[in-house]
Amino acid sequence: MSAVMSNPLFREPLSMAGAEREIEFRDAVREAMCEEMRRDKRVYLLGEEVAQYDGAYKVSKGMLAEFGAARVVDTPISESGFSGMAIGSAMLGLRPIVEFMSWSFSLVAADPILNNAPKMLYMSGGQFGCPIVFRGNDGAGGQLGSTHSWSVEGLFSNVPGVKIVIPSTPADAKGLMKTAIRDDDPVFFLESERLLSMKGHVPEGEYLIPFGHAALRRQGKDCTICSWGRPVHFCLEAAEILAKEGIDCEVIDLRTIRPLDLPTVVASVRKTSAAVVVDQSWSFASPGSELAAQIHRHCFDELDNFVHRVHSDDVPTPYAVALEQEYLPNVRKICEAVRSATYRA
Amino acid sequence: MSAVMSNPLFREPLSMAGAEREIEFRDAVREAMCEEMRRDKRVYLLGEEVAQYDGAYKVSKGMLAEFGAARVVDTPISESGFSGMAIGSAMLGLRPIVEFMSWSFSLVAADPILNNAPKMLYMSGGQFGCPIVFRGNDGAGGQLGSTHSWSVEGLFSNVPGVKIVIPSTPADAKGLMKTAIRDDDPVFFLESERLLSMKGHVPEGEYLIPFGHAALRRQGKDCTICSWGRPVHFCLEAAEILAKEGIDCEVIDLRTIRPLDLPTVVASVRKTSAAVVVDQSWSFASPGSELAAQIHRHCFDELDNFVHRVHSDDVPTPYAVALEQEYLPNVRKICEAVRSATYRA
Amino acid sequence: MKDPIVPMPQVAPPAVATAGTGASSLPVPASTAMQWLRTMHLVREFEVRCMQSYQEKKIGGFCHVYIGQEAVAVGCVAAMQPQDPIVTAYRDHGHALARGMSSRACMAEMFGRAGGCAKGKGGSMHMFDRPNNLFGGHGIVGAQTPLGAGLAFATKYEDEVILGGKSRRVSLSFLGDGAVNQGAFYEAQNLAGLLDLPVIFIIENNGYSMGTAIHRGTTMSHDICIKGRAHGLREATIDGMDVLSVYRDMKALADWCREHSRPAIVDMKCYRFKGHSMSDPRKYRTREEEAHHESNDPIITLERRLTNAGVLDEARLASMLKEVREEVRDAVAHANASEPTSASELYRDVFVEPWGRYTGSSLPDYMGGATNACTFRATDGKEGLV
Amino acid sequence: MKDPIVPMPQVAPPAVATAGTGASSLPVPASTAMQWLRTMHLVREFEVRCMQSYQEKKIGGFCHVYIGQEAVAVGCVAAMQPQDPIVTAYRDHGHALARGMSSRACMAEMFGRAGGCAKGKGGSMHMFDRPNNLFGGHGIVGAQTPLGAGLAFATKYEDEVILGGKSRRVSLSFLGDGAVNQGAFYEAQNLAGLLDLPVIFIIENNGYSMGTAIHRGTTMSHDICIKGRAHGLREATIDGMDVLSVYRDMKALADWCREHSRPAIVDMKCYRFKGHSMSDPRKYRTREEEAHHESNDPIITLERRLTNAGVLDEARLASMLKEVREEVRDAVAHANASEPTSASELYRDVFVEPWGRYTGSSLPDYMGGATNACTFRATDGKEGLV
Ligand SMILES: Cc1ncc(C[n+]2csc(CCOP(=O)(O)OP(=O)(O)O)c2C)c(N)n1
Ligand SMILES: Cc1ncc(C[n+]2csc(CCOP(=O)(O)OP(=O)(O)O)c2C)c(N)n1
Ligand SMILES: [Mg+2]
Ligand SMILES: [Mg+2]
Repeated sequence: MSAVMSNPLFREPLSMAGAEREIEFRDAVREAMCEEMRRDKRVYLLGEEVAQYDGAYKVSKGMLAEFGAARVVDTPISESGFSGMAIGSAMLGLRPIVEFMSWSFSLVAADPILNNAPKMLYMSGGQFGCPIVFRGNDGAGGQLGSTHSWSVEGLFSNVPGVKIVIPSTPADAKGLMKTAIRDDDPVFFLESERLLSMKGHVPEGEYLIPFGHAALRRQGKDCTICSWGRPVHFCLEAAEILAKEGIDCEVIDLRTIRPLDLPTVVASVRKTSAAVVVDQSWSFASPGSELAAQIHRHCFDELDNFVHRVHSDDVPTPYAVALEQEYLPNVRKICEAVRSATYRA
Repeated sequence: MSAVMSNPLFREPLSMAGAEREIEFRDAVREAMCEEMRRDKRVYLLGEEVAQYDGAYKVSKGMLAEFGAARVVDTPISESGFSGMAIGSAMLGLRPIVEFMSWSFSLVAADPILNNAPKMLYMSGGQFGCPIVFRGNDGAGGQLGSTHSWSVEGLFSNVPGVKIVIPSTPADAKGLMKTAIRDDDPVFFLESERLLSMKGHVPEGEYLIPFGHAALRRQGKDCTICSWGRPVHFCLEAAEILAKEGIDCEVIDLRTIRPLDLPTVVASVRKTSAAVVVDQSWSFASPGSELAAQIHRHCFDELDNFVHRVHSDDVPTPYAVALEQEYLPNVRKICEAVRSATYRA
Repeated sequence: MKDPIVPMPQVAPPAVATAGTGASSLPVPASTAMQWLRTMHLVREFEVRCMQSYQEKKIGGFCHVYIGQEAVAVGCVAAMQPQDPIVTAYRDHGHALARGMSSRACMAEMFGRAGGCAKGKGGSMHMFDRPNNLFGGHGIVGAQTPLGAGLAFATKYEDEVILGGKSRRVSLSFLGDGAVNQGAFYEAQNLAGLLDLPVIFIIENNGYSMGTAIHRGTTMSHDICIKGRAHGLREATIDGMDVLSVYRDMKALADWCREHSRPAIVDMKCYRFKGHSMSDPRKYRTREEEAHHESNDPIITLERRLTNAGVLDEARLASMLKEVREEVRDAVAHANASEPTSASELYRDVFVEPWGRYTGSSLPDYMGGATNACTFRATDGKEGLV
Repeated sequence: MKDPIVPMPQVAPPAVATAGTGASSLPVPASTAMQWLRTMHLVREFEVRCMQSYQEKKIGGFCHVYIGQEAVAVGCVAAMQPQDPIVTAYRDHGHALARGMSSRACMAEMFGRAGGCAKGKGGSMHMFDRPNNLFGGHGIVGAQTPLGAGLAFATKYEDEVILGGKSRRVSLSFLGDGAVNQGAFYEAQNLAGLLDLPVIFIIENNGYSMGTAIHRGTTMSHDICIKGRAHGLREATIDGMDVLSVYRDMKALADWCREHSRPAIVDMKCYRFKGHSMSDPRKYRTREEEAHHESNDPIITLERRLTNAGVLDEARLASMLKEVREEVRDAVAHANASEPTSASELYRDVFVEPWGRYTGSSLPDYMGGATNACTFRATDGKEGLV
C-alpha cells in the first residue's frame, strides 16, 4: 500500500511543517473536516453514528467532543431523509458534510442526492446553490457481499452538476476534502474501501488540492495507466513488475472523476501510444468507458492499440474471499492488460 | 416519426395476420401485456394510476376491466415500497410488471431495483430469481424540467443483472415486451418520452423479439450510426439529409442495451470505417461511452476516425422549449457528427 | 399587512353565515383581509390565464393549477413572518404569488422566458424565489419534505450555533395528500421530531392524488394526523376553504412551533376545483361532488364575510377584480414580450464553479480547461490558494 | 413438532417464577418445548463458534450474531406453518437455523465455501433457503420490509387468483428497531394495510441500532407500535426473551392475520447480548445494563421452566448440549472441508438466461454470442419461438 508514498515521483507538497508525519487516511479526512469546521461555523457533519460512536469507521473520532452535538449530528438510519435535510440546509446557506456509513447505502437516497443537490442551482436559475459534501466508504474488497460493495462512481458519474472525488492517498484525501468543503457545488467524496487504514505523509499545515488536476504517480514511456482511488496502488505494483519485463509504465492518478483532467492523460498517451484504464466500478457505462472513449477520441492518431480496460467483473460482488479478489481489478489483470496493450502478451 | 415504418429496409415480420394494422406505441405495449396476462395468470400489473385511471399515459387502458383489480393493481405514490413488494412477489414465483409513471420517479426506488432485483439470484446462489419487468416513460422532450426528464439508462446500465430494453417502434415494443415478460430475469423496459403516440404496423399475431439482436434500419456504406429508442428516428431523418449530401449512412437500432448486440455493430463499422453513436442520456459514463469504447476496441484497425458521439448536453434538463430541443440529441447534431466522422465537415 | 394584527380569538370563530356585521366582526384588520382577498383573486385569475396559455401552447410540460386551494397558501403565508422559509411541491404558483413573487416573473417562468424567476429553466413545477424565501417548487412527490426539515435545521442552526441566540424562525413544508405515502415524508418527520426542528408539514388534503381518492392510497385517511402523531408531532386539522380559519389556526400553531422549536403536522382540508393537471378528464369523481365543493368556494366565502362586515361592496370588488385582471394581463404580456431563454443559458448554472474555486478556470465542458499545474499549494490560512 | 399442539390460553400465562410443576404446566407438549430449547442452544452455540471463526479469519466481512435473541426466531418460526414465507435482515443466522437450514450449509456459507446455502456467494448477511421458505437475509436496513409485503402479496395472489381459494399463508418480515426509521418500512406498511396483505412486521426491538439507543433514533420509542397503528395495522407487544410468550402471542396474532388476511406489527422486546458486529466495543451502554439483561437469558428462562415442569434434568440438558456442540463442531468441520467457491462460479447466477430465453445462447459476457438473426419470428402461440 505504501508504493505511492515511497515513490520518488510522487509530488510532495511544497515545504511545509510536519511533512514527515505519517497518519492514516481516516485521520487525514478527519483533519480536513476539523480544520474546516474550525474556520467556518456553517460547516457541520451529520450521519449515522458519527457523533457518540465516533463514526462506524472512526473517521469522525473525537469530533463530537470538540464541536458538540449541534455540529456533529447523529441521525437515524434514514439516508433519504437526512440527505434531503442536509440539502435543504445547504440551500439556506449551511455547508453540510454528510457521511454515508457506506456509499452502498446511498441508493436509498438516490433521489435527493441526484435529483435535488445537483439540479437545484439550475432549476432555480442560479438562485439556490447546494454547497454540500457527501462522503463515505466506497467500493468492494472487504467481503461485504453484493449489497454492500458498490462503487457508486459507476452509477453517479453520469449525472451533471456534481463533482466526484476519489483520492488514493492520505495526503490527497486531506487536500481534496478541504477543497470539497469550500466548494460551492455538491461534491461526492468517495473513500475507497480498504484505504482508510493506509498510512502516509500528510502535511500538518493547511493546503488545498484543486479539482481536475491529476497526479503523475510514476513516469514511464511505454504505456499510460490511468486510475483513481484504491486501484492506483495496484497499478503501481503492476508497474514495478512490468518494469522488470522491460515495460515502462506511466501511472496517472486522476483524483477527481468530475472534473476529469483529460489534458494530462492525453499528453501522456500521445507520448506512450498505449493506454490502460483501471476502474474498480463495473465496466458497462462507467467512468472507465468514458475515459477510454475520450482517449480514443483525443489520441486517435497516436494510439498503437485500442485502450485496454480493467474493471471489476460484470457480475454482482461475491462474498467468498478468493472470488472477490478475482472479481476486483488486481495486479494480475493490470499486468495482462498492459502486456496486451503494448503487444508484449 | 414514420421514417422507420416507411423505410423499405425496415425488416417486416414474417407473413402474419394483420400486419397492415397501424396502432400506437402505447397500444402495442398494452397488447403485449394483455396477451401475456391471458396466457399466464402469474403475470400482473401494478403501479400508480394503472387501474381505475387507465394509466397516466393510458398504456393500461381497459386492463382493469378485463383482468380485475386483483391483477391490475393501483398503488399509492410509494415507488420504493411497491417496487420492493413486486420483487418479493417475484421471488415467490409471480411475474409482476411494474409501471413507473415515469422512470424519473424510479430514483426513489433505486435500492430495490438495483440492489435487490438484479442481485437476488446471485446472492442466493441461484435459489431465488426475479422475473420482473419495470416499465415506464423515459427520457426528456416534453418540457418536464430537470427532475422529470431522466434517461435512466445512463445511470442504470452500469449494473449487472438487469436487461435493458429501449424500443423505437410500436412493433418492437410489442415483441420486446412479450419477451421481457417471459424472461426469467429482471428487465427494465424504457418507453421513450414522445414515442407513446407514435403509430406503426404491429402484427396482430403472437411474436417475440429476442434480446441482444439489433435491427438494421437503413443500409449504407459511408458511416454507421448506432442508436436506440427515440433518437433512432432522428438518425433516420439525418441519414436522409446526409444522403442528399452524398453521405450514405447505415442506421443500427440496438433495441436492447443489455445485452448489447456488438457483432452487428462491429460488422457494420468494419464495412463503413466510420461510426457515430447517438444516445439521449448524458454523455459521461453512459451506454454511449461504452459503445464508443467497444467500437474502438473491436474496429481499431478499420476506423478512419474516432467514434463521434451525440448525447443530451451535460447539464440538467432545462424547461424552456428551445433550450430543451437544443439540449437533446437532434438531427442537426447528428448531421454534424456524421460529417465530422467522415471528414466532410 | 401594515396594520397591527388583532390577536386571534382562541375559540373557533362563528361560521360565516352567522357572523356579525361591521369591520369589528373580522378577526383581522379589514385592510389585511382585503389584501388576502386580492391575493386569492390574483391566484385564481393567474391560474385561469395559465390554463388558457397552456391551451395556446405558450406553456409546456406539466401544469398544475391551484384553483380552489387559494385560501391555503394565502392564509398560511399570512400567518408566517417573511423570514420563515417555505418549500412546496409542483402545484406551486399559488404559494409563489402569495409569498410575493411578481406575477410577471411567475408567468414568464411558465412561458420559458428569460424574465422568469428561474430564467425559464425551471418551469411551472419549480418556482424559486430567494428574496421571498421560497425554496421551490419541487416535482418529485414528497422530496420537499426532507428539504423542509433541512430549512428548519438551518434556521435553528443559524440562530443558535452561529448567532448564539434562540431559534426564532419556522419553516413550512407543503405536501399533497398523495405525498403522505412517500417514505421520505416519514423520515423527515422522524428527524424533525428527534432534532426539535421548527417545521410545519402542511398536508394540502384535497382528497385526491391524481385520480386516486385518498382512502384508496392512504391508510387511516380519516385521521391523517396520526401519521405525524406516530412521530410525536403536534397536530392540527384546519379548514383550508376558509382563509380566516387557515390564518388563525396556522398562526396559533406557528407560534407554538416557534416558541418550542418543535415540528407539527397539519391536515389542511381542501379541494382542487380543476383536474390534476391540464389533461385530466376527472372520471374518478362525480360532477355532483365537484359542485358540492365549488359551492364552498374560498373566495366567495371571504367575499361574503367581508360584505357582511361592511368592508366590501360591489364597486370595491369590481375595482379589485379589474386591478387583478389588469395585473395578470400585464404578466401575460410581459411573459410574451420577454426574450426566450437564450441558448447561452444552457451551460450556465450547472455549477457555481465547474472546476472548483481554486483554479480560476470555469469551462462548462469537463473535457477542457484543466492544466496540470502544481497540485499542492500552501494557503495563507484564509481562503483559497496563495 | 409431531405432537398435537395444545391450544394456547387466551390469557397471559403465569410468570415463570410462579409456574406450577409437572409437564401439564407447560402450554405446549413437552417434546415441542424441548425441541425449542435445543434449537435455541443450537443458535447460541453456532453463534459462539461464528465469533471464534471470525477471530480466526475463517469468516470475513460483517458478521452479526444473534446471541440473546434466540427466543424470537425460535418462537416465531414455531408459531408459523412451514409454507409461511419468512424474510429478515442481516442478523439472520438464528432465523435460518430456526427455519431448518442445516448448520452445515449455514456455516459453510459464512466460510465462503461451495457447500454454503448460497455457494459462498451471499455470506453471513444473506442467508437464503428455498426449501425452508426463507427469502433472505438482506443487508440494506429496511429493504426487506417491502419484500415481506411482496411475499404476502404473492401468497394471497396464488391462493386467491391462481388457485381460486382463500388466502391461507402469512408472511413474516423481521426488522430491527433501527430499521423502523427507513421510509421503505412505512411504504410497506401502508401497502400492506391498503391491499389487505397477511404480513407481520416483527420489530426485533433490542434497544439499539448499532450504537444508537432507540430513543435517540426513533421518535415515540416508548410506543413503537404507533408506527403501525398509523397505518391501521393490528399490533402486539411481545416479550421476546421468553420463547413461550413469543410462541403464544405470535400464534394468536398469526391466526388472526391468517383469518382476516390483514397485516400486523409487533414490538418484540429483546436484547442483543453481544456487540452489533464483530468490532463493537459497546461503549454506548453500561456493563450493568448488560448484566441486567443477561440475567434474563431466554435459554435459562426456558430451562428453568422445563426443569420446574419436570421435563428437563441435568442429564438431559447435558446430553442435549453435547449433541448441539457436536452438531456445530461438525458444521465447522464441514465448512472447513468444503471446497472454496470455485472461480467458475463468478459468472454463474448473474442471469437465469443472459440473452433471454429466446436465443439459445448463454454467454456471460455482454460482448459475445449475439448473432443478428432474423428478429421477428412467428410462434406457435405457446412458448418461445418456433
Ligand atoms: C415520486 C413521484 N412519483 C410520482 C409522481 C407523479 N405525480 C405527480 S403529482 C402526483 C399526485 C400527487 O398528489 P398529491 O400529493 O395529493 O398532490 P396534489 O396533486 O393533489 O396537489 C403524482 C402521482 C411524481 N411526481 N413523483
Ligand atoms: C440503508 C442502510 N443504512 C445503514 C446500514 C448500516 N447498518 C447496518 S446494521 C445497522 C444498525 C441496524 O440496527 P437495527 O435495525 O436495530 O438492527 P440490529 O442490528 O439491532 O439487529 C446499520 C446502521 C445499512 N446496512 N443499510
Ligand atoms: Mg392531493
Ligand atoms: Mg436493534
